[in-house]
Amino acid sequence: MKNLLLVFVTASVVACGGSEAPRNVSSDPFCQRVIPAVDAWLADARIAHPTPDDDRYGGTVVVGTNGEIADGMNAAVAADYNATQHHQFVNLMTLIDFDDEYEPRGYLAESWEFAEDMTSVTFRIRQDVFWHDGEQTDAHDVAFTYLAVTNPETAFPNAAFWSHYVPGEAGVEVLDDFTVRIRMRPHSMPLDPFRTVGILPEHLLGDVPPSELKQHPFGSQCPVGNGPFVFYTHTAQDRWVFEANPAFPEELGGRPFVNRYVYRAIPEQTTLLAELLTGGIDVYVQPTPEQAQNVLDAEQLDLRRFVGRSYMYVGWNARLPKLSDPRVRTALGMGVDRQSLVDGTLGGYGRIANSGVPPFHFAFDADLESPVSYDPAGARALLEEAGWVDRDGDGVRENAAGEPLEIVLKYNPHHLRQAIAEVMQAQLSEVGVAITPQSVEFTTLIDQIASTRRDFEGVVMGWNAEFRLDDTDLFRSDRIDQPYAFSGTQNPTLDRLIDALSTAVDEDVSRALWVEYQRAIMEEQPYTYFYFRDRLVGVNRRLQGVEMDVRGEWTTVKDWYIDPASP
Amino acid sequence: MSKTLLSVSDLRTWFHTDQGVGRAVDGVSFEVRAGETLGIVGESGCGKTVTSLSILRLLPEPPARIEPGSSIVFDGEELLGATQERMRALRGNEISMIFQEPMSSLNPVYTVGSQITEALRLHRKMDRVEARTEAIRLLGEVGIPDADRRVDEYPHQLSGGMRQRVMIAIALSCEPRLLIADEPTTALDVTIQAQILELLADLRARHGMAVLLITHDLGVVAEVCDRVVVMYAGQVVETGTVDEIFARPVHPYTRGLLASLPAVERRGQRLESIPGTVPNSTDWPEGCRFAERCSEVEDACAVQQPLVQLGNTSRVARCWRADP
Amino acid sequence: MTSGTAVAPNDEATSVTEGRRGGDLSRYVLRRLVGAIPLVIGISSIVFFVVHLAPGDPARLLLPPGGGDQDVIDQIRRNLGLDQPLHIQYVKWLGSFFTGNFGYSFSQGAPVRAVLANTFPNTLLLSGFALAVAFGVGIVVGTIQAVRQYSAADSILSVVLLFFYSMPGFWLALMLVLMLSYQARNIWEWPIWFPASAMVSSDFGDLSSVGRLADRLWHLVLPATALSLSLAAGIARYMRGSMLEVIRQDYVRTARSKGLPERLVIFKHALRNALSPIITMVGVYIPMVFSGTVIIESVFAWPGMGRMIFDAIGARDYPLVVAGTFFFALTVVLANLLADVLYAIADPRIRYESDV
Amino acid sequence: MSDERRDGAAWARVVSAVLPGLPQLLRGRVGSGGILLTSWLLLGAVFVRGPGHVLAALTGSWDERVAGWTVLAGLIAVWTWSGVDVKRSHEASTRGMSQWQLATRAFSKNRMAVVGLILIVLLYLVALVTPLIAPHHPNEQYDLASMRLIGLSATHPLGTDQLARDVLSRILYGARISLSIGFVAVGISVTIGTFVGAIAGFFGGVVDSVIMRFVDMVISFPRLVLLIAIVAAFDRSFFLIIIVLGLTLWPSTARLVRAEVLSLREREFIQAARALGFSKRRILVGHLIPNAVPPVIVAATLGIGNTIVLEAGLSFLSLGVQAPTASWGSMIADGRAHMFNAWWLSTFPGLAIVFTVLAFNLVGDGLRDALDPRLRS
Repeated sequence: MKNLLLVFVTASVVACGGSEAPRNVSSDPFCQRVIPAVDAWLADARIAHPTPDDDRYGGTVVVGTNGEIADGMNAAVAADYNATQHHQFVNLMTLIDFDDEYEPRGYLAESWEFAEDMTSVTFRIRQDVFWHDGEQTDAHDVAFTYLAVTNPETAFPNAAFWSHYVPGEAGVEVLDDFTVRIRMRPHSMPLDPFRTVGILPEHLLGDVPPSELKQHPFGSQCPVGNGPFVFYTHTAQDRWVFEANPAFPEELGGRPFVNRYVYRAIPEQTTLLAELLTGGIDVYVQPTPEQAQNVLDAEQLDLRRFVGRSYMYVGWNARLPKLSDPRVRTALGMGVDRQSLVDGTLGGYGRIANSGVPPFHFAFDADLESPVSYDPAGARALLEEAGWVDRDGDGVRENAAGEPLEIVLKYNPHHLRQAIAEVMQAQLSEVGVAITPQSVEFTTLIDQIASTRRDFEGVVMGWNAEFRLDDTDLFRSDRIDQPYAFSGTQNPTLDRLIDALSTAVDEDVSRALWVEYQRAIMEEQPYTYFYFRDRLVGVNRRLQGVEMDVRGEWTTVKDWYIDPASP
Repeated sequence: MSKTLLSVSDLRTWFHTDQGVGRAVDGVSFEVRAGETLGIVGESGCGKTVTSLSILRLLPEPPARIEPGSSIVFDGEELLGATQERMRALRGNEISMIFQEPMSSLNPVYTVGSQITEALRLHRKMDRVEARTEAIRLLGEVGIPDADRRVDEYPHQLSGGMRQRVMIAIALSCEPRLLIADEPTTALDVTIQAQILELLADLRARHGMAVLLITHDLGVVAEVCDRVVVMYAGQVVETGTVDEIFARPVHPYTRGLLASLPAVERRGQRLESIPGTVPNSTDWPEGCRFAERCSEVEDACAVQQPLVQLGNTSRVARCWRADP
Repeated sequence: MTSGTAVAPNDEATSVTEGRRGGDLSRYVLRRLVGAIPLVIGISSIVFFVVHLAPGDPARLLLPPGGGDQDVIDQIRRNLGLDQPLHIQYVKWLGSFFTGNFGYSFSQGAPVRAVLANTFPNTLLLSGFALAVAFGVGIVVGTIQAVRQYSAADSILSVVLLFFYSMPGFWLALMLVLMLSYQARNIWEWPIWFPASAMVSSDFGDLSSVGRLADRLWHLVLPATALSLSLAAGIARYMRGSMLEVIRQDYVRTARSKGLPERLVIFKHALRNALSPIITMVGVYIPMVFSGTVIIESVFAWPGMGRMIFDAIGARDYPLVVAGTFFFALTVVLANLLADVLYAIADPRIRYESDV
Repeated sequence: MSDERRDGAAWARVVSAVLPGLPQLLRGRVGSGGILLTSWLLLGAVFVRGPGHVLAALTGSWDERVAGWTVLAGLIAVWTWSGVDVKRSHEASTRGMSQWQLATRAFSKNRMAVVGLILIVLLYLVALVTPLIAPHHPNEQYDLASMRLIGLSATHPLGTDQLARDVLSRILYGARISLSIGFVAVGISVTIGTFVGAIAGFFGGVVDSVIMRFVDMVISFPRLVLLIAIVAAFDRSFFLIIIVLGLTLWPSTARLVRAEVLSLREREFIQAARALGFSKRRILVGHLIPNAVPPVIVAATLGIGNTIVLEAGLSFLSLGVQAPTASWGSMIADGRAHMFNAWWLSTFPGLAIVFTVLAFNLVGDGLRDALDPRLRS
């Protein structure tokens, strides 16, 4: 029996070991057609564009994170952070990108031009970009992508992106093979979607009905991009492997330095750190604040830190009578020492948030006085004022009707969210509020808070802020029944400001409105904002040319190279 | 008189457990002569099986221990000092053994043939083919029909009697000089019992080996043995030829055993039985060990009795009333 | 005593020929397989409904935080066929099942069949290896313990194996990473250390075929150790018990009385008998190993099915969950069948009368 | 009775009055002596350290009452038991031993098992008196900025955790959670398993096949799917975890009991009961189930250990007990992020699990050897 098993195991090890490089080639007819084409083109391109004689070229770089790239390279259906980063900087190309001052500059688009009245923008497409199967990238691809993402049947996840653009055929016009015009209503930061959404190949996806795009093998089985890296293979929950694109335009930096770029999904953070420390991976995206110290302590490693886009908050269900009073919500915020959480659980790698406007945003106002600085006495006073007094001496306040101020605080299992819930419970008990933390599995939690049942009192959540901020879905009164209007507050001032902000084209006008908006939010306190967490990245020093900032970890991936002096 | 093949003297096999020392065999002496059949009789718990296992040193040590001073001499060789290797060379070769339970004495996962050839290949260095031929021959010799088919069968495919025949075939395979048969027929039907006994007697005659037959059944003894050793509570209480023992039992225990034997001439009478049970081996009574159950007990029985030779015969008995 | 060697009466007819056993075997296997169909379909169906009835909407998860409104969610539901009533979805699922299609995994963005084809072999490799190691270690240790019952070796082996058995699997796994990967390489600078994750190195493609085999085995060491250490204690315990029972059997004494060396007595006569009940434990251990893979595959980033199903449940990726559990259940059933067949081969007394 | 023996008895009684268990220990009875002596020392230390505390606890919160009464009742029980035991053991003579006495004797021969048993008794005592011995409140958060992840120190003997709570106190309180989860969940599953198995084995036929097919299905069923679905569908609570664990462990007990009942059914005493015309229920409940108890006890003892480990696994998958309540499993799971820089977070609760489960397994193995005549040497 033992022998039998051993034979089986050895046989399977050998069988797997005997193949070429570990490469999953999907049996889907689409992939069967596309992958040989890519291979052939890549072989030709390598001959046509020999690697420059420079010892910075070559080698493999491995990036480890704790998540998969959900939905892969299909920019029409995938919108999570890691996926978007790979669309922007690895496999696909966006029309524009940001320079290191966060100003737009051309990428796939050579240049662009706004109409006088800001109702359209016209892009000139580069003529030296090719899909990895040899087809040239042109204006038709841009138009196709625009049609796909604005078609409701596609169900492009970030629908708010396009709320100011004219959807469908009426919104896009191909002027010539390399010129395309897109129509819109005047609004702030109109280029922003074109920085994020990668352009897709029309010649491969043009025939796919929009509602079937999501299920198309293009996304995670055999994507064909036009960016600096060519897709090689993807093993679900394990790794994506990309190879350098030798034909990437010289003007944009040419061929990436590394031969091969590997993205690895490693769910356990301790394992990630061990891999970084033992050289199994070169880059560890988002070590925990405590692990940052290990990275700093290791001489072969370097810790990168930049302002993060995501903020953590506790959303209060203001539909409930006991949480409908802004004074109560304010007092809940005042009763918690948020700075101690930043110093403690974030190890100082973060900063207190007072609204959803991130520190890198042009309208961020660091001097704004928040009414919710830590002040237990003030919190007690505010609660008394709102009619919550401990009437029976059990340490928990009651209202006039004798209902105690008990709040169930839900969170999904994650150490930082759990910490917020536990700290709130401990600290708010000091001001007479009984918080009961309750861990709920993420999918169930989303269902409870985002469905119209709104089955929660308080919830610990995080949002990812984009460069172009738009809180319409969160706070605008008419969106109160939409999924993400968790707190359900209705505030005319906020409504007015949200409307004005989304259409304010001028930055100075916009900045003033944002300041006003941040004040209004602080007053309304639909959320108790906690903090913006810094993004931390552990990088092996053998890897050079790594620049990371709020644009993302992968911003300069094509410029990374392995130090020729390293062993 | 033929020469002595096996001589056991003052054999003491004790079990050292937490509950105390069990003196299962406590000073047993007897001898087996070449070619004869010696019976050892006694109730269960009297130490006869332990005696037989002690000869081949098959008892697990610990807890069992053969105490210093004991001696087992086989064909002039002291077995108690022999190495394990030497013992293995003897087992199954010079001395072989068959056991009480034919149902469980054969390994259920190997064919009958392979269990026979094992000893042949080990001791007689036969090759596979020779051993198989010999195994088939042996099966025929012990009276198994269709031997060339049966040789490939598993023990569970055979009946109890057949299995005991296979055990005998295994025991015979290397032409041993001494065969120890520990209650070989107890677990079998009466009709089969007789066949097996007949077979044993016949084989002994043909191969000229000595047989040490362990049994609780005096009837069996009467049928096949030349001489008898009667054991009680770890000790020998009486020895003699079959005729002597049956004609003139000396020890009250032997008499008790005989009285419990059904006999044609006593038809209609109640069978007698010896009252009580064998005492616990950790706690032998002081004095005569049979005293508690003896119908003829007297004060003198409180003192330990030595074995006494009866007249100038080879008979011995352990009772003070045995008149020399 | 005249003709004692006369042929014994054939007092019991118990012989069953080999030919009939062979025929029995295939019929038995067939009957078991047919019997397993409702079991496996039943399990999958229950899983189908359980997962569907659990709260949560997969469509919502496909939206990024901050964006999206109800229309988009509804559209995603339509695109994925989640808007249909449950019984229709069930019938569709059954249909796709019988065509071997298994549907589309929306959390992995690939057909379920492709996802399973990529992950299931990895899980089989890991669990097969771990089982082999666990049974190897367990059988050897259990035998030693039984032969030396109540000795110091018996106690020490018990405590050592139980120590690992008592460690929560993920903690043991992380400790292995910490000790045999990080500490061994960076702190103690041992010549041998093991990678903390993955199935192959990133330069796997450049290795020779011997190098590739070595690389795979090198990556197998930690996860297989973590998985098997916790199983070995149980197997050793059963093996010890089974062996203790067997070495008290008469046929072991018979073997000794033949003059066989102790080595043969234990490893030929006793071991084979003691092994039979251990073989049937394969059936018990395979579900345990599969449960273990959920945790072990997460810690070691092993791209297998245990971790995949766990994530799929979180994502309410119904087709993947159901198909995944179907294959797990099927493997368990087949393993049980295999165990029974092996048992029957190991022990000639077993005939295929009832499904034991 | 000889003088020497009488002197011995008097001496033993004096010693027993001061240090119950010591006389037994000196006479080589490691099991009862060890349990009595260590319990006496533990509870005595708790009492001596703060008699006022103990007495105050008697009227305190529910938790404290349990702790206080455990100390007092425990001390009295240990003292009396030891006294009575010493007296009786000097009077008693060897009589015939029942099956249970034989088993007890076989068990106490197994030193490892006895050590395991002492450990388990101590663990349960510690869990009961935790409010009197924990140096801090388990959920008390000290200053987050300066007091978190502090290593071993005098005020925090096992350090502090990521929210500046005392690890030792959390381990002590966690013992209550982990031990009760193990105990109650196994209790549930053993009860269900015993009845299902007994019914299947006793009635046989269609009943048996239907039940056993169902058991087969539950065993082949991916337990995790069920766990996650249940945990997702209901609000997380201590009782939910217990029920979930209890409901998933019963099938193996059912198989065990069925096999046992099947073999018992054919035994003489059951046949006799049948012949006497006892009702089926009476045979099942009065004769079959009690005789199937020994293997079930072994399985239950081993099961408690398994359940504690399983709970830890659930915690790793974020399906464990609700924070801030500490269980050993959740402490390791929460502490694993700090393995590289605060080793004490996961190591100490981990060792607590290892030693507890080890103890249960040693006792289980000891019981198995003691209760199964086939394994006794």
